[in-house]
Amino acid sequence: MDAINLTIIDRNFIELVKKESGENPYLCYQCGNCTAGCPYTTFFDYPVSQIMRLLQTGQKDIILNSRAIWVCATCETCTTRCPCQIDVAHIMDTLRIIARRENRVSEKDIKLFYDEFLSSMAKYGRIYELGLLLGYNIKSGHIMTDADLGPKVLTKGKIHFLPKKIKGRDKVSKIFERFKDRTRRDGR
Amino acid sequence: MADREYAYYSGCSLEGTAVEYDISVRRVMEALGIRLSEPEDWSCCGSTPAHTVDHLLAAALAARNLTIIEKMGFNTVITPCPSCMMAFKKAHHRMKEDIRFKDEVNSLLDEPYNLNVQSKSALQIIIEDIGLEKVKERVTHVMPDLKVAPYYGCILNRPPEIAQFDDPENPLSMDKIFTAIGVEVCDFAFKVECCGAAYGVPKRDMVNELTYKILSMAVDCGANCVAVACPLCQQNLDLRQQQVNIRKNTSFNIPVLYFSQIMGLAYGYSPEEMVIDKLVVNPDSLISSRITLSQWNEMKAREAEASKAKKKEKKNIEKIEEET
Amino acid sequence: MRVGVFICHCGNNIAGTIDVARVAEETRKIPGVVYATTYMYTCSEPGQEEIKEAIKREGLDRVVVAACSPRMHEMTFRRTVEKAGLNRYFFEMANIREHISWVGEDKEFNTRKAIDVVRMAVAKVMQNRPLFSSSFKINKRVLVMGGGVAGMQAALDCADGGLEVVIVEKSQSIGGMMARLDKTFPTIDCSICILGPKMVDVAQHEKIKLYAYSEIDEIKGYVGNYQVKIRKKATYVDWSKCTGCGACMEKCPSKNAYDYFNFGVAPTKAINIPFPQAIPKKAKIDPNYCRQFTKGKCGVCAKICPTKAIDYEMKDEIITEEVGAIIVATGYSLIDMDMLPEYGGGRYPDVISGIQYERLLNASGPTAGHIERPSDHEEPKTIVFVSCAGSRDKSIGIPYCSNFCCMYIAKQAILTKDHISDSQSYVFYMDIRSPGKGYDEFTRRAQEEYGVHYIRGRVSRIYPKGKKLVVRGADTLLGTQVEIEADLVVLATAVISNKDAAYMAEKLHISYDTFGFYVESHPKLRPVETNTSGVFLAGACQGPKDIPASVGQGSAAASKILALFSGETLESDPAVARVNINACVGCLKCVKTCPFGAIKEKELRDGRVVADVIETVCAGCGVCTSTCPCGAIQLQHFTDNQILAEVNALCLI
Amino acid sequence: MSDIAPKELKIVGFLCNWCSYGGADTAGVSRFKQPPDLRIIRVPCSGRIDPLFVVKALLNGADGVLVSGCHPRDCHYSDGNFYARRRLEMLKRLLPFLGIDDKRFHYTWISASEGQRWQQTVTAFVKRIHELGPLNLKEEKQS
Amino acid sequence: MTVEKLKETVLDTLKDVELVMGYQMGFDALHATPLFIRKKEDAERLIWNPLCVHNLTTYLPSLKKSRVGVVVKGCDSRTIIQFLQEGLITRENVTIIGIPCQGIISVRKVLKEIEYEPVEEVSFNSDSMTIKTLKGSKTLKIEDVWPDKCITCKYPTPLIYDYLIGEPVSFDRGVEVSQVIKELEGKSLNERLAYWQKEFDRCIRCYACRNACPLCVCQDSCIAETREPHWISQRLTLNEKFMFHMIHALHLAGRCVECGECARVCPMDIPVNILKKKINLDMKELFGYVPGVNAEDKPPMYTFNVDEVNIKEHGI
Repeated sequence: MDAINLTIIDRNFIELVKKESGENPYLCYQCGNCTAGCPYTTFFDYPVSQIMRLLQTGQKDIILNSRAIWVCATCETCTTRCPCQIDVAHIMDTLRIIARRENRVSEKDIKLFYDEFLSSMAKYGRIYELGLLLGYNIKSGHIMTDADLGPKVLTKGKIHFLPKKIKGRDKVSKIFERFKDRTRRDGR
Repeated sequence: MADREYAYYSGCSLEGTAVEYDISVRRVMEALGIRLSEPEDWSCCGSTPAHTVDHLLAAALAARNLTIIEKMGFNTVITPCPSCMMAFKKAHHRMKEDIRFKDEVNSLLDEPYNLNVQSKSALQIIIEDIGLEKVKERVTHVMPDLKVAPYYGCILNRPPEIAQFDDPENPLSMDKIFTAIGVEVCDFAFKVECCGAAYGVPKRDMVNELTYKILSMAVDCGANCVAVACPLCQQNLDLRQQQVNIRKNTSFNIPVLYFSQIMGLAYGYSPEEMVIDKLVVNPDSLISSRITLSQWNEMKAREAEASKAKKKEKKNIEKIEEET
Repeated sequence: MRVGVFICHCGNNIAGTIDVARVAEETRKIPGVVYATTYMYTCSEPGQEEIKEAIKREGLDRVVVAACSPRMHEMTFRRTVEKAGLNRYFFEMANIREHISWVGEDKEFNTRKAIDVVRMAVAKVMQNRPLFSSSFKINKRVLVMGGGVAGMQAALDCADGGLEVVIVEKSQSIGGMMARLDKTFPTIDCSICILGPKMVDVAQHEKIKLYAYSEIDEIKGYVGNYQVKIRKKATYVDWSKCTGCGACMEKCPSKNAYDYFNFGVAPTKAINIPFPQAIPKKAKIDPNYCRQFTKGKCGVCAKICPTKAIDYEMKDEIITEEVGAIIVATGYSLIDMDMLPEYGGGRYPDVISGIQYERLLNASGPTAGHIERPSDHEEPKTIVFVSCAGSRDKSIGIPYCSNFCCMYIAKQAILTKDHISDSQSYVFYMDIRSPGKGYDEFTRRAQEEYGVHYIRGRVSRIYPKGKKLVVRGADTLLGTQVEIEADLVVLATAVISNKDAAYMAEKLHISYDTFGFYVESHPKLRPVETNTSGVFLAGACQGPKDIPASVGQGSAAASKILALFSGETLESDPAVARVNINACVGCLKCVKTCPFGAIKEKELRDGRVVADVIETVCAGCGVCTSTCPCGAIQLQHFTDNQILAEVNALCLI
Repeated sequence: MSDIAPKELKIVGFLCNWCSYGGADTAGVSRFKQPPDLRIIRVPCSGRIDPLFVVKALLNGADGVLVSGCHPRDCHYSDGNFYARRRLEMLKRLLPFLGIDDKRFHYTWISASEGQRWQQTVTAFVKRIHELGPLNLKEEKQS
Repeated sequence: MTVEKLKETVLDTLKDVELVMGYQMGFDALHATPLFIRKKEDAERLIWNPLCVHNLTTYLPSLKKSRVGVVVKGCDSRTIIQFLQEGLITRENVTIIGIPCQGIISVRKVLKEIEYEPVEEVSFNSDSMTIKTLKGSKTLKIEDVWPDKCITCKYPTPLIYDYLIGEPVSFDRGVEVSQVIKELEGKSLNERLAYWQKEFDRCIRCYACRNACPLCVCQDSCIAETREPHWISQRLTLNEKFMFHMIHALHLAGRCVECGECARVCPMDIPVNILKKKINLDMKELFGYVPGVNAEDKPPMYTFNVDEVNIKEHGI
């Protein structure tokens, strides 16, 4: 890693995270408990405690480009065990939202899966599992994802071939639309 | 005859991959005198994906359902899927803590949510509202071969401030239920370890690594099956068990049942009624030894008799020895 | 009336955010004020000289100092004005530092507030009356609560200084926590070897009276004259007969009693003597386990006892002692391991606390000094120490540092290597806190000479895997998760106040903080005094502290009492309630509400009944004054008129 | 006087010497910033506070009155705050009947170590009084 | 007849005491006035009817050391109990002659009904009274001219007595909170403040309320008039009057037995009793305490519970 220049600390970024998450990253005293308990530490490029430290020093680019914030599954282990009572998982959540807003996505597959999930939701009101999987496979280019599971799932009749469309799906899509309007209005 | 009535939000998974969870929960609740009322035209809770977009959007998607339930006149909704439950609880919690956030969420909705609905897991309802006494009363069958590793998953009881139920590190609600229905529970250390959740699709390898650890621990602690309360956990442990075997060169063959299926079997429902056949790893060998409670009691009585007789005999021998 | 006002700059502390010159200027406009000035450091010697001179030069008869809190310097300035010939109560302080300059950011607002506060003080001082204290005789005996190392030191110092001392110890033997320790850091001195002689001194000192296995039931009175009710709890053994031979303990059939002294590392007998060096070395029955009590039959100890000391019918006994001062040295407790469910203490037998490990190391402990796992009695090879197990953890309400764990962990790790040469110890730590003399060198030795592996990071989970315990933590220096398969895990459990700390504080009328630790009079300058005169603190009841700090406080508290008792009498505080017999209608509502029973009914010569205050008993709370409907009983220095003057000075402008 | 700064309101604080006055000192020593409106009157014990002092202050022009003593069971004089609690609660319930918003009168318990709690209490109370605005019970001086 | 029985009892009592207090006719047919019986013949003037409104126990504390007898209604007997709670009288020194009461009249209400005409004659039937004036006569139901205290009365029969003249009666209209309080509580804060300011502004500081109050023990030492301590000045400003009434009300907190004498004697018709009644409602709610009912009770302001179940901490 290059030397990080700490002469100027990106206060704006820290304040933004503070505001959007409602959490104070300066409560963290770097004990490392979050890293110790996190089931995903091995898959992270930066362990959680380092994300917290990077946040304390306002390292916006490193954080938003990190894979860690996408790999986090919000399992809440860090939040539950943090001795400083920081909702670490919520901070990770917030960082992911900011990264998405700034179009910085280091884990394209995860984001794509989330996007497919939400578009399924916006479209039908509920999740159409088969459609979600197929859509993901096509768009990600990983055509064979979970193809091995196909027979199992299909023979067991666990998955529907057609989406369940709810009556109020326009109401659900309206929530998405209003949200988009609001975002546009706020100039994000 | 229903003692109580609750709203019941099954969620998308329970309509698809976890249909056996849905059916078994409904049947068990019925057996316990609980009537369930499904909100009309419910929509997806938003789950984790919505949380990656915006807190507001996530809360709104969840709150739409809470509004529907609120209008039905219920103040409690049973939410078997922990992901849906947490989406509801978080939306409710944040709206309650921050009135401005509440207003913003409601501005995205057709009809406002007024914070009158508590979402609870089926486990919480069973422990808090029904009580273990009743859980025990209803038992008709015993499964002496079952050794269960109770796996709660990561978000059923966490974070504790929001979950407001059971212990976040060593939850015991499932343990207590199993003990009450006469099923042996193993001391399972990975009760709350994360299974990889929704990453099954985009990050299969990662999930396989995590489930490998959980399955290993289950086998190590002497369990012959895993009990779960979450559709994602079930999928990752059961459906993907073969993937783990291939990746880690293991030969796990450990059935993963919903806790409600185990309860149903103890309540005398047939394996078909509990939709056991939807499970990928077949548990038949474990549940085929199921006997009725009266048979079990007879058996126990006979055993007690035998051991008493043995003791008596031993005493007699001692006596004779002493005399001689 | 000629009031002089002295406004202190306190360097920049006050003048930095208050325009003191303007305060003086505005003050001069207040009727009655004839002189107002500012001074850099009013509490300094020249500052006090300036006040004395101004009193003479300007003919002042009342003085107001606007400076820091009266809790800081009221006494200083009272003495100053007294030296200049004024009654010490013709003085008031306006707190413009703690309540204004340090908490307000806007200089304009602060200045206005300071002017108001000075005006209130002037209004009050103009209502002040001269008060004179009287002297009363004192009882020069000392009560020491707690027979740990701090209490013992305090008792010995008082007794060596010629005072009679009464020690009340809750448990069966004195010695406290230190008696349980194996060795002490950083010298590796044997703990009981250095404590033992002190314990013997306490037992043998002719001026010290020891009540072991006793508690304080009630404390009444005031400095110089306390009446203390002591409950000698039933031990079911007549200690005047018991020789401490231990025969009863040997023969007792009830073998599963909880061993409080050893923190439950192993069970003990229902009748026992906690450790070989116990003082007094007397047996006690635990009725929760004794078969005579639980089953109604046994009597083995009564049969075996050569001196016939066993008495199953024994009852608690209440004894009253009169003392003049009290030293509180009640020590500390440790959290239960089940407060940390992720570590599994209490669930997994091989996860133990630091104090339990201390007993495993100790030759007089249940394993005779052999380190073994509680689960299978095997010798552990891989030992993990977890520091801050509960300490510095806001999530469980313990945000503070427990002070000495870093050091005892280093000591225990070193001793582990001495006991088991092929062992490997690991220490998870967040920071190594070793500021004492020779302390840091000691923790370095653990790493450099004894090969103890220090890992910077917290432990997240401990879970069993076969016979081992997996300790999963982080090495934040590496930025990774780490796992250690341990044979034994030792948690440095957090230090907390005693369960009954708040209850005792209420009896003593002293303050305690959010965590139940007793609050000293001033954190820097009055570390062993409390706000209740006559009550002093020593040791960890005031906050976690190690042995030398506790001993130091014990001696300090003793020296405070020796100074307090240097004369035969003490001066009473004249700020007590006084009855205006002309106004008193004899309704005696004050008698009903006085918390101290300091008011009695008195019949005047004309047959009228009025209230009468016993001055030495009155503590000066003023509950009577706010009870009295006709304002006939007035707490001096806080009379209705004095408080009304302040209210009016603030509001009616 | 400064015209730019908003005018502070008149808030009287009655604090017991042993706990709350010490708590306010602790807040000062710790530099916990507080709004400037409060003026403190030191009394030995909350039990010394006659509810009539509060009434007097309000009638004389105070916009709010804050009373603070030792926590129940922690009174330096053992029982003073128990009496205070009854008297002040009685007053708190009477004020609205007289037409004075009881939000203008707050009584609480703060110990000498609770500097932060003192800061929070003062800040919140002053904010509340500002929300309520001046009380204006004081009469113009009559000749 | 009650009066005859009363006279008999009074004469009997007079053998043991220096003085018995009862009622006699006053300056006109609508007013009764206290009668101090020291001699046998004084007893001839004794009357008993709904005009006997005064609370004669007011005199008892000043006669603490003398042996006296006193005629009491149910409400008056509560004052005696309160005195006993507070140790203001000695029970052995007082002979209590109780009379069950069916309600008294409010002279003020009657005068209003007869439009303040001079009264020539008053006669009573079982539940009504007939008043003859120059303009003719008018019959009123006594219930309709009850003072407030009779409407909320729960204790028509004396709670403590040595002799009881007549049979015990009981009535309870089930009214806990008087109408004035209910109305005031329905108003906004500003309206309430305006109400009290208007009422208190009429006060002329004659102190009749205080002097009539049996529980105002201070009398000459009352802090409304002292300089030591100097709570209020003698100026006739609204706030000084307001403050006086606050002193009066707060000094009676948890002590007022609601005999209504303060309001009855007020020449300006200020409802001074209402504040104390309101405090009593709180005392009942907070401490379950009703003044003047049980001699063993402790007035709530002179005692405490370590844990006050009904006092919740207030947040800001």
